[in-house]
Amino acid sequence: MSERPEALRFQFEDLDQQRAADEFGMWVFLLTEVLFFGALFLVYAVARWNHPEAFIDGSHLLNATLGTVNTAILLTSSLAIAVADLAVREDARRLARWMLSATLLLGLAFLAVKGYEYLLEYRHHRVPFLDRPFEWPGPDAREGRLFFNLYFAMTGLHALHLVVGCGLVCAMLWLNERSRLPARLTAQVRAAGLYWHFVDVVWVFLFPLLYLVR
Amino acid sequence: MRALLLTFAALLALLALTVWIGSLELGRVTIALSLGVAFLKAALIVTVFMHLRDAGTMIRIAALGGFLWLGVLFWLTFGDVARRDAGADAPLEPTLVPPRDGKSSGSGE
Amino acid sequence: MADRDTLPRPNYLLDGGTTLKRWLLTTDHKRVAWLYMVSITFFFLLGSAAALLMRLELLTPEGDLLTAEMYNRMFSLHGIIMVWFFLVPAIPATLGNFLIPLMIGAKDLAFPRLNLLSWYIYAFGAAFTVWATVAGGVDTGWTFYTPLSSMFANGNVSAAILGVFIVGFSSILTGINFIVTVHRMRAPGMTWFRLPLFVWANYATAIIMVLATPVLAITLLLVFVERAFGIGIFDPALGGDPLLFQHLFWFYSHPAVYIMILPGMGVVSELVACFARKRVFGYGLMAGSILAIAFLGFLVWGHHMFVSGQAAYAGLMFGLLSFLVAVPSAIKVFNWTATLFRGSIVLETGMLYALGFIGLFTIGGLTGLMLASMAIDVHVHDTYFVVAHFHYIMVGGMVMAYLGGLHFWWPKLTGRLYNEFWGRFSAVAIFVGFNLTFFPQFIMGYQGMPRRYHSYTPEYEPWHVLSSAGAVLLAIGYFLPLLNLGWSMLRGRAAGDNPWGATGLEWRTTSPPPPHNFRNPPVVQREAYDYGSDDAPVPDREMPR
Amino acid sequence: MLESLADILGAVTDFGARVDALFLVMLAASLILVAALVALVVGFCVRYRRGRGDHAGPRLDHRLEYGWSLALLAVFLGFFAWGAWVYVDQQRVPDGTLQIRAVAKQWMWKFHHPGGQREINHLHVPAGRPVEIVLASEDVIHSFYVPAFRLKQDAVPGRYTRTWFEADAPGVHRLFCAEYCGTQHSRMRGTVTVLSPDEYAQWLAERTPDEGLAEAGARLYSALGCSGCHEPGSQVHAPGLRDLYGRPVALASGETVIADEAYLRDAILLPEKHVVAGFDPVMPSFSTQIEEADLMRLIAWLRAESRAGGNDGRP
Ligand code: HEA
Ligand code: HEA
Ligand code: HEC
Ligand code: CUA
Ligand SMILES: [Cu+2]
Repeated sequence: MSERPEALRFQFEDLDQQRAADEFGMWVFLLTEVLFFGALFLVYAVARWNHPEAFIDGSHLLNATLGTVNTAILLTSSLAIAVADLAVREDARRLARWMLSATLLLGLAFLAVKGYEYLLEYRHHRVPFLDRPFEWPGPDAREGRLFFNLYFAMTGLHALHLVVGCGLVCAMLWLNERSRLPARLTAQVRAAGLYWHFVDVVWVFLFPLLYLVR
Repeated sequence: MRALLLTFAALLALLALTVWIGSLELGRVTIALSLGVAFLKAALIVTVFMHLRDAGTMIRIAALGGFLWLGVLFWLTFGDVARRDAGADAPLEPTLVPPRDGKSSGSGE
Repeated sequence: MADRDTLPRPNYLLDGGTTLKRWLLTTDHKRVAWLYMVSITFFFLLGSAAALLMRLELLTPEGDLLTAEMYNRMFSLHGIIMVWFFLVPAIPATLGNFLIPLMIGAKDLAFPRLNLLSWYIYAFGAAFTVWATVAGGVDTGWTFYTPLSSMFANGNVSAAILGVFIVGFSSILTGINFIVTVHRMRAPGMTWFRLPLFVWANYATAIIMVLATPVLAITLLLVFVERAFGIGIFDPALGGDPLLFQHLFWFYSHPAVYIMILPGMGVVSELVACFARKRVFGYGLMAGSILAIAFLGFLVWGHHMFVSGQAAYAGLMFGLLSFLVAVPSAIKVFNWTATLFRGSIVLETGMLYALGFIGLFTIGGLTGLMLASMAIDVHVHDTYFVVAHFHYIMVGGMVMAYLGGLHFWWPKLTGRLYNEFWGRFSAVAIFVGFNLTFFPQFIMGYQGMPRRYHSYTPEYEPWHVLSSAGAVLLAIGYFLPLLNLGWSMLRGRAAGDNPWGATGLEWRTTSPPPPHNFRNPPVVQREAYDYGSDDAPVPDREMPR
Repeated sequence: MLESLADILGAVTDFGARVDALFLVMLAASLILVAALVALVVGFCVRYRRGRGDHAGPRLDHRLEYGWSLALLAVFLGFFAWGAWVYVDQQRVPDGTLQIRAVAKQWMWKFHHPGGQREINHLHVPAGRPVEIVLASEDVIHSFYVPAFRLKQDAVPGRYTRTWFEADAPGVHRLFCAEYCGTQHSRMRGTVTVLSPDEYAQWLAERTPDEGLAEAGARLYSALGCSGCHEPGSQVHAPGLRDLYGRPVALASGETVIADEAYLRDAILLPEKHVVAGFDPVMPSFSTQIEEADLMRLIAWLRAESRAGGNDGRP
């Protein structure tokens, strides 16, 4: 193999073993993330089961257009990082740089839109946990609070993951310039990509459940 | 590269589909359909973008295992939530003197 | 071995830096195991001190020693510490960390730095929680039931929840590390069905950690935001469901009780095989039962909720599944017994602990079945019957197994031998003290003594007095191994590579092992527990009768 | 037969007797298993001690193990079925019950009889007739537990739960709160007095209004903010009131007085008059806020409370 031996950590016998271990480890980590978010979805499902009307009313109050735009942004960012992964693999560092930057920008754009939505929520008095009046057009104002609490908890946690993802992509950009160990870089970008796609998958479920199921 | 672009196109198409389904406002049916579309989208991302199609058995098990376990969590929790005594819902603010409706007066008196 | 007191070189204790800094920045799994061992011992003492205070308070029916609030803080502190900071990491993070790479013939875990990181996360989270409980106190019990924990309890609940949340990630990282290690790092020839049962047990434990802990994490996070920011999620006043919290909590915490027993079962399998000099009876079935327990363990959580107002339908399913999980447990007990049959048995310290485990685990398990028989649980739920049940399994079972394993592998950990007489003496003392402490709790539990009671009605007093007396004996018992093992580190004789004549790769390297475990990479040609063959290792010291 | 065997444990309901019977049978089965296990382990350890040299011979047959496991599974399923049968019977509330409402709150039980009679912590019910308890909670989860009935049911905020029992004979039994509910969880206890049907009718008829007053007093106690200072765990250092009535109180002035109605009245309206030893005189006067009737209610509650749960050991 042409890889430099420095890329091999002491506990492994060869690079194949190392690569397999790294990738498997990343997937097991994502498995824990699936359960982490999954339980949150269960909380949503139970609340919705108990109060279907309030949740339908609630989803009407969200801005589905912004949500759709955001979904498109995130899907595009996923494409960008997938291309970056390919580029790094072929050692096309310039393309990789462009694609990683695109990913980062799209991620930030998503966060900006999300922030704008939060601002709208705030202006319309739909942030139940702040010390200001909560306004709800329908009959079930209490359950409405529950809906918005869940909305903020779920999207907030997702946004937090996205922030971490952006940090990772920044790190990848830096490594892409500096790294002298292509084998290592490929593995790192692969791992960052897996994480990014996972965060995307979470949103793919969040979006219809919060904005669309009316 | 082609695979990536095709997948991306499919994802956008599915996004359009799900928005359209949502706009129909079909109640329960919407949930089922939207979730179906979401699973399709997730499957595309996972198999193509995340390279699950080239991955080994253990990685596939890890990827599916999470969903399987969530299935267990949902199944057994709803075994309770969906089957609770329907009459058990109390007014949200239990009053000091619970309402004296038909249920509460002693049927034996 | 030239001198009977010098240890072979190089070894991981002396080579690789002996300064505190080198220990705190180590990535050697054997040293990380020590970091964990020291910290869990500290937490065990802290949790025990709380238990001792509780037992003193319960000597009399009136609440005279502690105020009600103090008492409630004590059992919360006790439960939180004992479960998350002591028993969950007890065997996996210490013996497991040390032994898994050795047993499968690897140089280290797959991710050594991650391993050190999980210790730091653990230490930070645990210290944070202890700070929270000292500054302000937590009086929710270890179960954090809402809405008590989210809206009513006073004190530093948010911080404690955050601390447990943090420690959860340490568990998750350890789990990931073990899973990948067992899959990817096995030495040539070490096939799945040649793995020692201890590795199987820790592998299954790791799977549970990875699948269950995230659910606890998110659940605690939700309680935290509800309490700290008023983002009501379980709040009944908003139409939230307090029972949903219980489902999520027990979805973690029942599997977690298997996190707290499977590694012990693994230890006992090793000890019984070695000290009976026989291959474990029904190896395949033993490995299978471990996996079956891990899997079925995920399906029974609702047996903690039989009187909570959960639907009867769900209760029936959970009850039935709870009985199913008992079958693989019973198979294990049976197979340990069958391993003894026609063995060549010595009652070394480790073996005494192992036998104690078998008996006490069986009692705890059978009373678990009574609890799972729904009608009985209606009566004894939240009484001392439950308290006795889980102490039989967790203290009588897992702590015994931990101590047994610690004695068994002590020569490997330190290269030295402890005093055998005091070893056995303390095993017996702990066994007696344990039963005196917890058996009376079954009786008063069935008579209706509720748990988490600071003061109680006088008819239960005699049983409480017995129980408190036992706790004092138990306290003395627990100090003996501490002294004996501590003494051996200073004065013990050098142990030699394989003092018990055990099979297993860990005994094929020196005691203590060199930094990267093996001088020559091992190649495995035999199945585990190959005690029957002619060239099986023999004890290199005289065994007592 | 089994039920009469169970009598030694003293359950006083049919459900309780069935629980005891199941328990005793499982206990016997467990004892047999444990005895067998101990016999085998000890026996093997003695017989096959190292150095005795008789450990050669054929191994155990694995078919034995499968047979044994299946047999055990069958026994386990039998126990499950038995327990589930008793449990399901108990879940089904029969027709024609006497329905009593119980409202749990930190840290007391309030019972409402169908005729409007109310009581706190001490429940009176007739024997020989199914009594249904409908449970609600005002704050956290509590649990209604009567050991002599082998009966327990959580009270969950935001919904009703229900349970029922039919007591065989008159008697007084303990009532506990079994779900941990905060600081005074262990004090949230009382009694269930089973009366003969005649006595019960009489008891209903001669209910003094005292308890009704106390009930309202309890509400005032939190509504007026007394609980904010006087409950254990509050930020203010103020004396506990729950077992105050009738006790001697040491005052800052050095005197000792008995906490009777007059003293309590003064303490509430003119707190500076008698300051309790060891406390700062920070309690505000309530003379402008409390009407006479409410004062009566408060004092009635203080009295009821001291009689009820306060004193250890006396049911
Ligand atoms: C390590 C910890 C551990 C383990 C392993 C178990 C194991 C089991 N537990 Fe336990 N349990 C706890 C820890 C544990 N538990 C804790 C901490 C609580 C309280 C939590 C709280 O509320 O704070 C609890 C509470 C608890 C409850 C709820 C009680 C209540 O609150 O009302 C129930 C109810 O079903 C239960 C059941 C069981 C069962 C069926 C098993 C089974 O897995 C047991 C299976 C084992 C056997 C059945 C023994 C097999 C042996 C034989 C059959 C003998 C064979 C004989 C020969 C060979 C001769 N447990
Ligand atoms: C690993 C788990 C574990 C362990 C080892 C123990 C060990 C012990 N436990 Fe614990 N216990 C739990 C887990 C555990 N417990 C849990 C989960 C709960 C439920 C909590 C809840 O309800 O939320 C509980 C609850 C619980 C209760 C019920 C409280 C109540 O409901 O009101 C009691 C009462 O007797 C008790 C007693 C004991 C005793 C006597 C020991 C003994 O084994 C301890 C004996 C040892 C000693 C006494 C050593 C003394 C040491 C010192 C004095 C050290 C000095 C100090 C320093 C040097 C720092 N425990
Ligand atoms: C701001 C806090 C505060 C509030 C509110 C308050 N108290 Fe007090 N109370 C105290 C303090 C402090 C004392 C002890 C000093 C004293 O005797 O004045 C006390 C003493 C008492 C005593 C005498 C106690 C004894 O042990 O002899 C009674 C009775 C009493 N309060 C009743 C009430 C009632 C009834 C209310 C509500 C209507 C109330 N208090 C509201 C702080 C308060
Ligand atoms: Cu109410 Cu405990
Ligand atoms: Cu359990």
